[in-house]
Amino acid sequence: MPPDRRTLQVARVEAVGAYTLLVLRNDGGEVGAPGQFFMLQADPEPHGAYLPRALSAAWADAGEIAFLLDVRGDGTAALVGAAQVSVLGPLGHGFELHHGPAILVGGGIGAAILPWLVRDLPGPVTTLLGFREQRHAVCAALIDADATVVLEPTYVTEPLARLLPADATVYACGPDAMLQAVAALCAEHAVPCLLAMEAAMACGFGACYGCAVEIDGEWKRLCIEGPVLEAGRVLAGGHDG
Amino acid sequence: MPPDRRTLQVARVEAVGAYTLLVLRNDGGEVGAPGQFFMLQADPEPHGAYLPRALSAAWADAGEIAFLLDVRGDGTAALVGAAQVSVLGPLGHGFELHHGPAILVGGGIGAAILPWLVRDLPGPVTTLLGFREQRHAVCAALIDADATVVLEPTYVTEPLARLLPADATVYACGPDAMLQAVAALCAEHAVPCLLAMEAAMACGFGACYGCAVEIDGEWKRLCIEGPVLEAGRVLAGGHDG
Amino acid sequence: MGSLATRFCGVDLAHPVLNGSGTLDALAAGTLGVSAFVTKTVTLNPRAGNPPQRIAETPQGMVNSIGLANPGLERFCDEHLPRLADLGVPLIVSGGGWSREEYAVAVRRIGAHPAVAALELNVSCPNVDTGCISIGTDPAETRALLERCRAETERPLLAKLSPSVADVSAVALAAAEGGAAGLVLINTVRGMAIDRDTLQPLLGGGGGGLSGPAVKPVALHAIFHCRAVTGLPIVGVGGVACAQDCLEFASAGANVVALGTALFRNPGLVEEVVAELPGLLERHGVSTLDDVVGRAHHHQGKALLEVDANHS
Amino acid sequence: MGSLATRFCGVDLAHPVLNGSGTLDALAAGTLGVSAFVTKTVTLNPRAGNPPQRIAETPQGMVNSIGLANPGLERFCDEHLPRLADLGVPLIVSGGGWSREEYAVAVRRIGAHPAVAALELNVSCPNVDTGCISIGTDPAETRALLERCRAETERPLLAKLSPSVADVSAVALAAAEGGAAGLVLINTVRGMAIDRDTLQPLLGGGGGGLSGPAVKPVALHAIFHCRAVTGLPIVGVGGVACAQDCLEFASAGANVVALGTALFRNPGLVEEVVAELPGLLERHGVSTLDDVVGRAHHHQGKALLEVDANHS
Ligand SMILES: Cc1cc2nc3c(=O)[nH]c(=O)nc-3n(C[C@H](O)[C@H](O)[C@H](O)COP(=O)(O)OP(=O)(O)OC[C@H]3O[C@@H](n4cnc5c(N)ncnc54)[C@H](O)[C@@H]3O)c2cc1C
Ligand SMILES: Cc1cc2nc3c(=O)[nH]c(=O)nc-3n(C[C@H](O)[C@H](O)[C@H](O)COP(=O)(O)OP(=O)(O)OC[C@H]3O[C@@H](n4cnc5c(N)ncnc54)[C@H](O)[C@@H]3O)c2cc1C
Ligand SMILES: Cc1cc2nc3c(=O)[nH]c(=O)nc-3n(C[C@H](O)[C@H](O)[C@H](O)COP(=O)(O)O)c2cc1C
Ligand SMILES: Cc1cc2nc3c(=O)[nH]c(=O)nc-3n(C[C@H](O)[C@H](O)[C@H](O)COP(=O)(O)O)c2cc1C
Ligand code: FES
Ligand code: FES
Repeated sequence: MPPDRRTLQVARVEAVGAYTLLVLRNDGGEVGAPGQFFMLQADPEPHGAYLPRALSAAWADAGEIAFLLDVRGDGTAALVGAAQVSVLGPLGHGFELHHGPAILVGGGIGAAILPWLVRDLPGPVTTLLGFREQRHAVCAALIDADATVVLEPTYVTEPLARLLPADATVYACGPDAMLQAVAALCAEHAVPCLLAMEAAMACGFGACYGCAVEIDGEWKRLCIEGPVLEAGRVLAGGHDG
Repeated sequence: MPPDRRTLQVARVEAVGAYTLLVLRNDGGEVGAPGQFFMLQADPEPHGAYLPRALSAAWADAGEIAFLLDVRGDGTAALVGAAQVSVLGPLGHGFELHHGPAILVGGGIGAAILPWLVRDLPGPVTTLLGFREQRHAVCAALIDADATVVLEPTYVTEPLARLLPADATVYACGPDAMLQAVAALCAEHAVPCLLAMEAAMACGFGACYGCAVEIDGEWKRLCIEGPVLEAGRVLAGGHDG
Repeated sequence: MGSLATRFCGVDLAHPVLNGSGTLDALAAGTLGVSAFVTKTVTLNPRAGNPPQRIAETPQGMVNSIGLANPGLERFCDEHLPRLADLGVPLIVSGGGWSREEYAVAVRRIGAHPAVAALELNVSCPNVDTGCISIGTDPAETRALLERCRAETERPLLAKLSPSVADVSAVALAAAEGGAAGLVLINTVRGMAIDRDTLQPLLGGGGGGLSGPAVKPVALHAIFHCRAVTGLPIVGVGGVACAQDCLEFASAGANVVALGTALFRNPGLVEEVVAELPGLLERHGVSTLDDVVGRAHHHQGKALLEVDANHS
Repeated sequence: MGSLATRFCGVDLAHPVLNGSGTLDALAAGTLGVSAFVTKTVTLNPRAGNPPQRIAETPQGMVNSIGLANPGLERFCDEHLPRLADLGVPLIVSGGGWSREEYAVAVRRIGAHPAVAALELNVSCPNVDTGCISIGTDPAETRALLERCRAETERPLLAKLSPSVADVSAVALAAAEGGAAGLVLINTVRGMAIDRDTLQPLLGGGGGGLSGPAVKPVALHAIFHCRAVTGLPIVGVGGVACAQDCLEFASAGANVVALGTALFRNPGLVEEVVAELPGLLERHGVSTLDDVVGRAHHHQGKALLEVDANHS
């Protein structure tokens, strides 16, 4: 029940357009399933980043665990500069992989979570990706060579709206506003929809109650209930926090 | 009047027995005189060492500044692991170099300050060094090939007592108890004596009032009055703090 | 090598490392090796807690505005307590409230449960409007609260105090007079975080409580003074991050310590500290943490304590 | 690009970055570029200060027990003030004392000197036995002190407050009622350090005051609440370490900021911050720091402020 924590060596760090790929050598440790996440901290402890950072694996197996990072602040900067990283996880609930066709929707760094999903989904996959600029879209190649990619001011909900209704499950990850829009579209067409959400997290294993999100009409811990949730559980209320 | 602060590259780091030599490439910047000190901090800021560390130069010229370190805690550990170091100084008052013969007395890492003094003193030099164990004594070679070296349980005041009285100036650096003993011996024989002292320092340039030492019978700032002081200024009171 | 087993307010503990209230959900993550499990603060009525964002990182610490999210007394006793009773370690249940009567109801109900070893009265949460902390800033209120709750249970009552008062030792003394068996020091320090992009308050609750290594000096100060003034046994909490910290807290006056924020970074820390303690105690020439407790008070006769006591 | 020039309590400043009292000796090191120089606290009689060790490093901060070492009013006015008058920047002289009358004597004497732009009343030093901080923990005493001192000078009086009280905004309000022209927030937070080897109190004074980035959230909280309650102009101090911090402090309610502990690490920091500010302000879409002052109070109408005000 206590989450597993281990120190892994950094195998390689690569720029992927505006994002950075961080690949850790796995020691055969458990990796969980697509959509689960890990709490990462550079080791030795970096200056200026007291808490670990929540990151979903881009893909993972016994040999390596990969993360696609948007390096914004001290924590992620320390991670991509580290020789080894302390890793807690896998944590939370990942995607339930439905049989039949899948529509993947990724917005910005939310796309980080999709390569593993593409690899593991049993049925045919259609991938829709939206990015701010071309340099962010470079990572599309890691996900699906046939992906439909749109750039702002076009939103990824446009190609999605054209595909719906569909006999498919929608798997989405991206900024909150995008997820709400995707969930609303899917609800309208009664298409099953799973959302991978984000919240500020201190622990990742249910200890701090920091990651509250309105789920089933109440503030609940995203790290315990999610980060992947059926859209219906979060769409209802629409929190005003 | 404001102290000079610059970032210097680490030229080399070498083990010298139990101590570590840290040599910085100087950019031709001011280095001051033997006995002056610098406030050093690894750059980027290390985790676990918020304040810079006070260190006296072992030697310094336009090309390099060298420090001999007793790596005890996080600050010195970060310094010997850094690629570059932020350096504030030279600070404080160094040794006034008297003409005529000199007796140098160093205890433990206090010996760090002596190589530069040996190089710059105009007259003949006799060097007495005391260390805990042989591995600490290795640094004697950096100071004076002809130094008299004693190890505990022998104290360096023993060879000093045999030399006194003498027509010489005594320059001493080491733990407080040793300095007090040296000062007492010199006072007894009316031999001029300069002590390089230590105190916990936050700033090194008179801002914090943290480095209080009883000087002239009052708590005064060691970084402003010293760190090198005439023994008479500190012997008198004997503070009870 | 000595033993880590100890006794705190009549409760036998396998070792001196607990968790801070609200920093571990043992039902979600297990006990992580703590010698006694301290629950998140329970209030009479369920509380949703504050809106997000609830946490902010700060230099060597964090500010939280969780807002005492909890299922309320009823559901806690019916659903959580039976499962907590199966954890296999003594339970310390933390209670909070908005009036003496609310605390009293909770203490009676919780104290009656056979699995509960002790109760902690949280009079120090900075994340709720009135209640809790307004009691804990007033010595007279604190004394009255302890007296009222003492009447409701045989179990030892611990008072958890806030350092964000002018003189925490006065509040501690009042708690002692009211019948507290021990103290828990400290709760978080009042703080706030500003969003670096919008320059708006970052936390949904506006303000919050600061925890982590940043507050360690504040905790040591509170423990030292409350120990000096009350002599009560103390759970030391506030920035503890390693075995060395345990010794420093013990020397200041803590009999046992609790890990809080440090667990968020490393849930294995309890086990690491417990493994490291015996060797560290040996290096300090003692065999148990008890040998160190209060050592900072016995300096040069009593001179230092007196110097310092004047400062508050 | 906008201008950094501003006006604080009637004093014209070239930019909004000052030093904290007791964290810079301009006679030893120059002004380091501050727009106004704040002196170390002066007391009626000379004070030797506390015995060493006086400083201890802590996680992202330090604890000091300097103990208001200063030459006393007489020597300060005779020897220091004339030299400080030559620095070329407005002077803010900090005064402390053990009674209203002591403060009043100092204020009269110091306020009469033409080079003095404003006076800061330190009612918040944790490193002296009584006096100072015991006044500053009591709103009524604080009000009376300000009233008494207002009678002695035409110069603006600033009240420097301690965050180590249950409700700093109540003390701030009392200072405002007594005639304070502005506030200086915060002084150090009460803390303590234990020697890791001997496990004895590390500081000669026993306890001390915590400063540095560790206390930044505490400063933001105090500034936000005192601003909300008093509306007085504020010098924000407590862990400021970069230009971004200045914006966050301004948004919480500080009109200007002071660098303290951060100067110990980097005496060039004032100049660095002043150089960085214009660009940072531009990135936030404003041209002066004044444009940001109090922004955190104007969130979603007034909702957030009200939520938070309830917390104190
Ligand atoms: C389940 C989950 C999965 C995620 N997966 C990924 C992923 O695969 N790839 C990825 O790049 N990111 C991912 N994220 C987001 C990632 O955790 C954050 O981007 C990361 O924490 C940013 O760290 P940083 O050090 O770069 O930035 P920082 O912004 O320096 O660090 C974030 C910290 O700062 C605080 N903070 C955030 N915004 C502000 C603000 N405006 N003002 C003040 N403080 C602030 C936060 O509370 C947090 O403690 C995921 C998040 C979650 C919850
Ligand atoms: C003028 C001067 C010149 C010096 N020259 C040299 C030199 O040439 N070579 C050299 O090796 N050293 C020298 N020193 C000593 C050097 O500054 C200290 O040894 C150094 O600060 C130790 O740093 P550290 O990070 O290794 O150890 P740490 O002990 O981790 O760092 C010291 C810090 O810890 C605090 N501290 C110290 N002891 C304790 C304790 N028991 N418990 C808790 N906190 C504690 C101090 O306040 C300080 O902030 C000099 C000191 C001065 C004042
Ligand atoms: C996220 C979080 C939630 C907390 N919840 C509670 C609580 O419900 N009741 C309580 O008494 N203390 C609570 N605390 C305070 C901790 O128990 C502890 O006293 C404080 O965090 C200081 O210790 P630390 O620095 O080790 O975290 C909480 C602290 C944090 C960080
Ligand atoms: C070494 C030291 C000495 C100080 N002396 C004084 C003083 O004499 N008077 C005063 O009002 N504040 C004094 N302070 C408090 C600072 O002015 C400032 O309020 C506090 O340190 C918080 O700011 P900082 O975190 O930026 O240092 C002192 C602080 C330090 C660290
Ligand atoms: S991140 Fe701590 S409870 Fe979810
Ligand atoms: S070290 Fe700061 S005054 Fe001397």
